[in-house]
Amino acid sequence: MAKGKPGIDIERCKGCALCIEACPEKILKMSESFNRQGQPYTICFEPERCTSCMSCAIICPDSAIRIWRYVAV
Amino acid sequence: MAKGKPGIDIERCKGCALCIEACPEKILKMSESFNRQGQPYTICFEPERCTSCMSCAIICPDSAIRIWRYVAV
Amino acid sequence: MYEGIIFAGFGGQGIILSGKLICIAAMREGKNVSHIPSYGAEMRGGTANCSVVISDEEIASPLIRQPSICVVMNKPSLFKFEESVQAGGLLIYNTSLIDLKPSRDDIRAVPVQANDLAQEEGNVRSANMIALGLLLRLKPELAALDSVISALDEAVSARNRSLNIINTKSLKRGFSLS
Amino acid sequence: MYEGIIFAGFGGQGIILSGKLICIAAMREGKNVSHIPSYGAEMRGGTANCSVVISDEEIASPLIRQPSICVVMNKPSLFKFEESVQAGGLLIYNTSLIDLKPSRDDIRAVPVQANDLAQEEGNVRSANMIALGLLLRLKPELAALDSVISALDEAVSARNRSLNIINTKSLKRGFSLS
Amino acid sequence: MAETVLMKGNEVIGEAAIIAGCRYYFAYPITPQNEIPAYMALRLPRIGGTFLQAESELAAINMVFGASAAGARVMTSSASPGISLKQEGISYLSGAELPAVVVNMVRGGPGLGNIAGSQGDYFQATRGGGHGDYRTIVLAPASVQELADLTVEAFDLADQYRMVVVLLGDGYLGQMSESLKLPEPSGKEFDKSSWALTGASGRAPHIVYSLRLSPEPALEEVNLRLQAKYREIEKNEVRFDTYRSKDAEYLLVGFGTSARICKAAVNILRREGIKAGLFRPITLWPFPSLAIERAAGSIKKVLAVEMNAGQMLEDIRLALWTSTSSSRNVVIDFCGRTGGMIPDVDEIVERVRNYEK
Amino acid sequence: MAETVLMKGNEVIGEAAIIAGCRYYFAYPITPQNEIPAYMALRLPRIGGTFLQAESELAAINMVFGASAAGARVMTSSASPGISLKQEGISYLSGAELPAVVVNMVRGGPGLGNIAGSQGDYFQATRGGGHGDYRTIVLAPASVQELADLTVEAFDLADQYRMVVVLLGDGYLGQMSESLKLPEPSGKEFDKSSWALTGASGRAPHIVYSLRLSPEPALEEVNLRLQAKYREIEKNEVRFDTYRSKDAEYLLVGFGTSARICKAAVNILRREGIKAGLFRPITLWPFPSLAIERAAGSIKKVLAVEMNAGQMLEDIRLALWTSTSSSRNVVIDFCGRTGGMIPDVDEIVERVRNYEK
Amino acid sequence: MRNEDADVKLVYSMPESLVDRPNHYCPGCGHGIIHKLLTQAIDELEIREKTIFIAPVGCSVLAYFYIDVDGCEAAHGRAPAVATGLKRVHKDKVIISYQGDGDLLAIGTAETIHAANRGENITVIFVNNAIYGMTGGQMAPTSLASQKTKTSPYGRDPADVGQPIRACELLNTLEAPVFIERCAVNNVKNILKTRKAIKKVVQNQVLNIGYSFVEILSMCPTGWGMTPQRAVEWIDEAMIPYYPLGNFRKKESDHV
Amino acid sequence: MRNEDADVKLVYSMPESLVDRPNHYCPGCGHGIIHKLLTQAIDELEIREKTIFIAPVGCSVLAYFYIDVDGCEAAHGRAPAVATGLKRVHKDKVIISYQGDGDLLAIGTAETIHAANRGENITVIFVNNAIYGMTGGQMAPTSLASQKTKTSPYGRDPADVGQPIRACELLNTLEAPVFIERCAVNNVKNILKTRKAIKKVVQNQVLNIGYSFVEILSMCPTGWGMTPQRAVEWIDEAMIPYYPLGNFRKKESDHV
Ligand SMILES: Cc1ncc(C[n+]2csc(CCOP(=O)(O)OP(=O)(O)O)c2C)c(N)n1
Ligand SMILES: Cc1ncc(C[n+]2csc(CCOP(=O)(O)OP(=O)(O)O)c2C)c(N)n1
Ligand code: SF4
Ligand code: SF4
Ligand code: SF4
Ligand code: SF4
Ligand code: SF4
Ligand code: SF4
Ligand SMILES: [Mg+2]
Ligand SMILES: [Mg+2]
Repeated sequence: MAKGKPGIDIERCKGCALCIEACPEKILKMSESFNRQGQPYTICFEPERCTSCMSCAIICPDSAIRIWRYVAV
Repeated sequence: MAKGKPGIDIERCKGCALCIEACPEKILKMSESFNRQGQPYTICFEPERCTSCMSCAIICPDSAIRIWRYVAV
Repeated sequence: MYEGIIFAGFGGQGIILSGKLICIAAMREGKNVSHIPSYGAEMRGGTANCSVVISDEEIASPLIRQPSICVVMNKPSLFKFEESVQAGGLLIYNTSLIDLKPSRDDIRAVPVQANDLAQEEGNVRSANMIALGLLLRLKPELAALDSVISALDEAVSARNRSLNIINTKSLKRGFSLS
Repeated sequence: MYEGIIFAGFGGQGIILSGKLICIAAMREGKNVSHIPSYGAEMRGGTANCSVVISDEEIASPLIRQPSICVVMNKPSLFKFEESVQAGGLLIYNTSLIDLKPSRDDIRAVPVQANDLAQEEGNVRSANMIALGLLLRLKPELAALDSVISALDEAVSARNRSLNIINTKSLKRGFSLS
Repeated sequence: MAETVLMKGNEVIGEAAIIAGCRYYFAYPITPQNEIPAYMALRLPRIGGTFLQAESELAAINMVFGASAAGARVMTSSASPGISLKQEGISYLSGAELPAVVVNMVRGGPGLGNIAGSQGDYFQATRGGGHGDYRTIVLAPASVQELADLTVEAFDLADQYRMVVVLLGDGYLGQMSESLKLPEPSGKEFDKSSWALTGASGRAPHIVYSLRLSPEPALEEVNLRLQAKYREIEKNEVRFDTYRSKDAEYLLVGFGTSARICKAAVNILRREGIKAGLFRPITLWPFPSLAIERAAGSIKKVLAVEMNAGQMLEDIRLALWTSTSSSRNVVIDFCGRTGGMIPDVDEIVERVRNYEK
Repeated sequence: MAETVLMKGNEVIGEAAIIAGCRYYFAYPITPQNEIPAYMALRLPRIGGTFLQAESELAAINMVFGASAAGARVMTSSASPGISLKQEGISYLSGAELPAVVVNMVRGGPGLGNIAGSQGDYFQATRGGGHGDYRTIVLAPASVQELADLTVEAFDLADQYRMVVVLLGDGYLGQMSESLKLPEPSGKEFDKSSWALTGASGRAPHIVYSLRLSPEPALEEVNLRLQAKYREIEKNEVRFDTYRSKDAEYLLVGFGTSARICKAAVNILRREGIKAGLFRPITLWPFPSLAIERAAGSIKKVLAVEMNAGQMLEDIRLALWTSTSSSRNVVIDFCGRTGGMIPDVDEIVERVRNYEK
Repeated sequence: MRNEDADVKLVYSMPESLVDRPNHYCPGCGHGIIHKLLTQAIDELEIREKTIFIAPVGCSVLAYFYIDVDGCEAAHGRAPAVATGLKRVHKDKVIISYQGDGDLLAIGTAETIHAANRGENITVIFVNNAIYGMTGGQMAPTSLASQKTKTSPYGRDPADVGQPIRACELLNTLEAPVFIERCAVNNVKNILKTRKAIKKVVQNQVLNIGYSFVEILSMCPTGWGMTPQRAVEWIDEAMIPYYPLGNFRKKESDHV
Repeated sequence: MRNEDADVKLVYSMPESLVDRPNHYCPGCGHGIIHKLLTQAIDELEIREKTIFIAPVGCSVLAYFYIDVDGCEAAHGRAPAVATGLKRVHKDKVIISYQGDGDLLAIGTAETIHAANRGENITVIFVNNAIYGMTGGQMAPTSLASQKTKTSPYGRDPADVGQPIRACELLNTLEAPVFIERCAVNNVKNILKTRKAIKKVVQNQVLNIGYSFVEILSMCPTGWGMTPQRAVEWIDEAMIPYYPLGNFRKKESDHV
């Protein structure tokens, strides 16, 4: 059950892949297409497994990731 | 009995009196007259007591003192 | 002959290399050449371009305001340089990364799927060679294909020289287009 | 009135102070004054001198090539400045430290046993005041003795102000010579 | 009215800066201007100001940069070698359009040279010893009184035009004591709130910088603005003095200490009936080109007198040799001494006497 | 005969220095000349030379001082802000009469400015940005070939006159690649045994210094010697180039990259039948004043073209407006771009076309 | 699986004081991470309106465009002197000097040491990426032994040019600094520690405690000629062994 | 009483490499003593003909006139850079950089640290007299807390300008230096120790061992406003407690 999800701004992303390494769940990977700056970017391929641990966001040098957490209402 | 003697170049001497302090035998003192630079200078008033320890010469910033030692022939 | 050529694209697309290669080749063939990379206002990660002049005469100014030839490898470069091409000039543009057509009709605009073809030849990084090969085909007076190929080893740094086999293939592939 | 005065001696003889004192006194009396110490080529432990101009008119140049008055407190200063004194000028020289006579006969040379007299007044360091007192006596138009005495507290640094009693005495003593 | 006091030139600079409201002073010692830091060290802490002996001239000029960016009136002082070290910083101040007063009590050069007074840094001060197309206003006092007055004025000019003002003295001026009346503060106020760094509270951030990377013409725009400002200053801020120049046939031109010597020479020459006069630039940049051209109208010969190998001489030539100049038949002679030597009154007089022959 | 090669300007400077026998190079990185240190770092260690990245430009110029005092051929390079930092050192080298080659690949200023090519440091280079009355020979190459040739020559001139030679390029020249033939060493030899520091073995000690405290005129004597040397250089070492100037009515004057633009403009104008020509100073100091005056004989109008706000312009004025000049009716126009911008060929052409009207 | 009954809360986003504009740094560059940490600290301490940020000459030369506070440029190496000038005027403002290794430890050595020695009440953030990033990868005073750079193409030779300089250890010989720590931003754990240290060095100034210094080992994939992934490893493998992480000094003020 | 049968032997006289000309130093100035010690070392090591001496800008600016070897000037603070240039050209010569505290620790901080860090094979003689002597007595980086100088007329205030900097301790954080010692010349015992240290720092270079540094606490009676006698006492009472004498580093080369 997903605890949260990363929100990736693909136009900000520069494709450094630091977030991919940092994600403990290994649910991020590089896109095959390019963004407007001509860079590949990170995508989350299994958002359900996201624990909203924020690791990816913390390491992102380009502030391209926000983290959302699901909280019971 | 004198073991040696200081040779003071009174024209080089600037009258700082460091040698006077340094002499363990306390046989140096400041002149009352002035040298050509208008400075008082060191004189040795009891050369007989000189041990040729070289202290005065070692500390003299102006290399104004040489030390002679008497050696048996 | 006097041609003012601008090669333009991303940093990393081998833009400067294209310019150097054609300069060396043309120089070996006895022409006067000059090459000047843009390095001015741009910061890291920006676009790259270089100005190449190839001329039978001594080159007065190495700077080019209105290129007679322009090779653009990405979209920002198309935006930046299309306007400046001389009327009647040549514009080669990389349709692998440019999804629109040049708007001018007073120039000759030649599309080339440089990245895709380069990929086919073995490495997308040789896209610049595809475009350069095509240029040599369209403007044979600049330099002979062989001259450019033999310039490869001189111009490419030791570290990247292993790529020259693919570079050569790509140059030929580009040259074979029409 | 226009007088160009040079005070000269060892560093430590209060040469600069003499100059400052007479400047302040003359200024208070409404004259134009300038004072400039030599600081140029000399290194530590060398001679000191200063140039003082006292004038009824605005002072064009504060520099003095040919002083009308020269006060020399030691031998090197005599050697250095005797030549430059204007014909008809005044030379005061400190015989406590100068064991020869000035050689020129076209100037007025006045000896003063400044160190000895200062010693008598209580401190050899006020030798400069002896000489200055004498100068005021010989050239009363420069400034009044009283003006100089009242300038003492202004010109002497706090640290040395205790000496001013002896300085005053010495000025008077110098002024009383003839 | 202020009392007449006897003060040493260097100390007067310090006191006048304080009068002008300068409370920040950063410098590194160097002869012949050490009385300035000593004076500021004594005075500033007592009036809530900051005296800080920097670790070097470089540090000093960059502390000035910081304090000026903060909106303060700030000064530094040095002498020739130390001023050379400040050139990068002066260029940065100029590029960032920050006001600052830089005092140079010039000494004999080049290199370590000596500590006597000199005017050998004229080119450096007027042509920008640092990199790029900037100018500094250069004020050249010739008396202790003027040192005081121009120091106060320097701060106003710096703030008004947001630029560096150089007070170009020489060793002699700094060591010299003369009677003077200390000036009053000008009372002028300058609003720095649109650019000074005070914390972005209730407004958009201010940024003080000289880097202009993109778009491409950004740096050129700065330069055009600077050049326009310089043209304005050339129009409005020229200062000079003349002495018996109205009917003069021979015009001596000198600034600072040299001008004093010239004045003495003029007096002597006039006594001999020779029509000599003095033109004394007070602003070395902007150079009083028009004024000197006008002054040179009836002149037969101009003699530039400097304590250098002939630097202001170029500005005189540029002024008198303009292609539209009516005065271009004027011959310009030069008399200079270098290495801390002072031109000789007699030599100047003799030179001019010879013009008569 | 040397082969024709394609090389980048900055690398050519390095290679030419090595050809000239330079084995010591001290510098601090700065754009747009970083290819010089990179090249030297690669080459010098392999041929027994020393490449040392200094901790700053100040350290670099003083390492140059040491190596030069030791008798070696030595070079440093930088760009505008870094050159400002070297001004004290250059003044010291000049005062001590030490030979050295200083390369300035000028960038846009003032301040941090940008990294595009500029000619904004002309005043600094030709008037001495440092303190005191010194001059440096200033060479202004306009092509990669000339970069090579003048670099070799710079070392000879430095040794011959025992002084600093500045190679004044600009960012564009350094980044540009052109074909060239690498020069041969000149073969000239200079005996430094009378002054270089090599240990006082069998001779009296040598002392390399610029301090001249006493006797009083010691420093002036140095200055007089320097000035005499400068006059000699003004007589013997002027270099310039002309292009289609013989019958020209309009004379463009430019150096370095600007001169290349001018040349293109001349070609266009001539094609239109307009008699334009180019005068290109190669030595900026000594400035080819006489040559330009001569060249301006039949000229109607001179157009100075610079990548600055008009600095060489002053030298042109000084040259053409001399009071004895026959050419003083020549109007001198100016076309300059600042902040790393390059004057436009079309703009120049247009300007000259308008002269015809 | 998405819980449809849950609410969504934003738990991580851009700090308020970080300007929402793409930065010019290369992919994987540590500067971007450090900017984030600094702006987080500014937000948390609520000092955006009284902070003056000094950008050095180096890749971070434009950092004032990313940090939403009053900003100032400093000539290469002179940021501590500029900071001194600013702080002496504005004793109540928070002056932050952000510097690279070339800037702080080569050309700016004297300014660095003297500002620290005076105990200027400023914050110094030292980004040690063992290279001159901005000028294209020359040897820095902190480049490691045998590291290849544009100006040490055969690898840095300590016998010729010395060992890399350790800033924290050097400054730790001085009396005045109140806080000296070395951190890294090559992984999340280290980033979180760096975040604390940055907050501390800023807070110290707010509390008037004194000169506070943090050194941050930071990736320069471009200058090192490595992928960002390799770069983070290289910090662990090569840099940290020579530049040990940890606190060197921590003086607390009496009134804290 | 003089023994008439004895011969007279000169046991102490001016070193041969010391030029027989009166120096310009003030009475009681430490520079003169240090010049003697240095020239003694040059004599003993027989290197007069291969020594190049660098005088700094400071009271010892003319020292090259007193030491009978090839001499060189350096701009204020830049002696280590000049030494580097000289040494890189003449690897077989002995390069001696003689510097004051303003020169070495203020304006020249960067050059000092970097030459030391590179391990330039040079000798640095550092004369710490806690004052700017030449310029008339301004505060030096080594002036003591509450010491009154021309630019600290109310006494050096460490809270404002920091504590005096200790050069030996600072350099001791660097890897390359092979010898670092602090001595004094305020009495005969200390002078004899200084003599040994000076010989050592010169000898190290002759033997190619590496960067060697000696700091010498030295009297400046003029700058301190004291008699020479008071000055020697002040070194014991005030300076040595803050600047402890002793060796900080002594690496011996393998081949010695
Ligand atoms: C006086 C001066 N010298 C040199 C330069 C060129 N320069 C710009 S940034 C830089 C070094 C950058 O390295 P660093 O400080 O480590 O910052 P980084 O780019 O690695 O973050 C240099 C040498 C300059 N701008 N000014
Ligand atoms: C660039 C520069 N700045 C300042 C000076 C002035 N100056 C000469 S010597 C000196 C300091 C002398 O102090 P120190 O190095 O301690 O030597 P000391 O005289 O005490 O032996 C200074 C600041 C200078 N000559 N050059
Ligand atoms: S928040 Fe954590 S789990 Fe979710 S994508 Fe990011 S790193 Fe992976
Ligand atoms: S860390 Fe940021 S910039 Fe890098 S790949 Fe991930 S989202 Fe993109
Ligand atoms: S040698 Fe010794 S005993 Fe003799 S005078 Fe000198 S100090 Fe005194
Ligand atoms: S130590 Fe030397 S200079 Fe001083 S008083 Fe003695 S002899 Fe004279
Ligand atoms: S060069 Fe290095 S420090 Fe500079 S932006 Fe790129 S990765 Fe960052
Ligand atoms: S001022 Fe001090 S250091 Fe200089 S000579 Fe005099 S006593 Fe020696
Ligand atoms: Mg770095
Ligand atoms: Mg000292």
